Amino acid sequence: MRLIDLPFDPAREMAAFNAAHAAAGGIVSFMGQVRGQGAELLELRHYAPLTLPGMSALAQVCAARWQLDGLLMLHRTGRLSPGEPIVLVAAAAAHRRQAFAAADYAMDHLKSESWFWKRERRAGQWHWIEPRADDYGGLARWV
Amino acid sequence: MRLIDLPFDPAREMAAFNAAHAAAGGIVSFMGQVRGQGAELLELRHYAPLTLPGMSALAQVCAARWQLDGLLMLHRTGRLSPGEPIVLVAAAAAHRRQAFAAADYAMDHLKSESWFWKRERRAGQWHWIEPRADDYGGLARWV
Amino acid sequence: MTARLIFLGRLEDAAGGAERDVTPGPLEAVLAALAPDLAVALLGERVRMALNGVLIAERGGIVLREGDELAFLPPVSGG
Amino acid sequence: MTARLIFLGRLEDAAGGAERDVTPGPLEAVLAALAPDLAVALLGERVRMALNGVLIAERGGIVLREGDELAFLPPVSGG
Repeated sequence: MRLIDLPFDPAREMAAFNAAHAAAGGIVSFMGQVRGQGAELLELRHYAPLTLPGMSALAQVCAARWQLDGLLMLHRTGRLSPGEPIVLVAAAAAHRRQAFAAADYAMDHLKSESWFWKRERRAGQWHWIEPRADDYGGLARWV
Repeated sequence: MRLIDLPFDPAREMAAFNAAHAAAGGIVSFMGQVRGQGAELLELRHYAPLTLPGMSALAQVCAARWQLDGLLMLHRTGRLSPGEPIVLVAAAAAHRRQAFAAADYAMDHLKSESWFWKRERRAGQWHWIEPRADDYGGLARWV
Repeated sequence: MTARLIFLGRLEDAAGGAERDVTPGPLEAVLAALAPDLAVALLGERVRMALNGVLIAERGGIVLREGDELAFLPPVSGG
Repeated sequence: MTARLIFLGRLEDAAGGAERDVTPGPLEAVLAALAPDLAVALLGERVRMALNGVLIAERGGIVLREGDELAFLPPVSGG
């Protein structure tokens, strides 16, 4: 579980995670990256006193809810260009269903409950991005 | 969509897939590998006249059912040692929910509808592996 | 003049090999020429058949011609 | 003798900066000393607060002491 303020290579992170969990039956990963759509830059701001404890709490919930061999959560902060990876979540488990559910759950909660604020620069102007309705819709699936 | 009879490197495959889909919002992957559990070797047999058309049909269903930027299905055949990757499925999509669903669906159907038979060698003896009940359970979710 | 039977999965053990050449003709006649245990295993409820790479929906009326390949497919155990 | 307010997300634009030092005291007094538009934005229904890194469940009765850090958190837009 890490926050990083420099670009990362998802394939290299996954190679390390796979190597650390060679005994797991299956590994599910999600990698989210900056979509182009006209924005020049995306900035991810966070509030450090809440962000890391929040991600730790989420990891603990995942570990308690599913039988996992390992869980990786990696989130970028700072300024990102289109195509750069923002987030990488990976779950290793003996059973495929558990790995899928844990990765899906972790992403739903990272998206809507973690302490990140995004703004994007279009034509030289910064605009804050409001949460989307379907971020909340995802959470309702887990109640 | 490929069947390969030699070991593959999932991280390298994912690096190539990620690079080919830099404009997708998210990429979900599942990697399944041989669990140890006392077996020395796993052998995956298939019937070529059915296997590849079956995987093609599954890929077409996924492409029709979800809005995907790309779909990767890679399946090993032949003899594998514990820890070796068996299967890699990856789905790239603008929307995370679509990528998760397509990868999950592809794995459920690869596991239970594709034409692979597995046997494992324990203490020098080969044993065929029967399908598990929960492989069928997975399919019921998609009806 | 031969046709070929293909045995997948555990049926390979029952047949003592992955394939066997047989004399063409109606499927009933082909099966009757095999060991009874093997014929019973091939006709198991969950065993499907593919004729020249095409899955068969109905078991009745199959006649093997010269060069035909009939595969017997037990339930798969997947990836 | 100062306490610090932290403005996240779009509240940073409303405040004209990411943080501001204020005179300690009851939250009502601290807010009253700000521009009215900013005070209204900070008290928005969906804005949460964290005092020294701990989320606050109730808004009533907050008194800022010297060295305290009070963060205003609008809805997040996630990863």
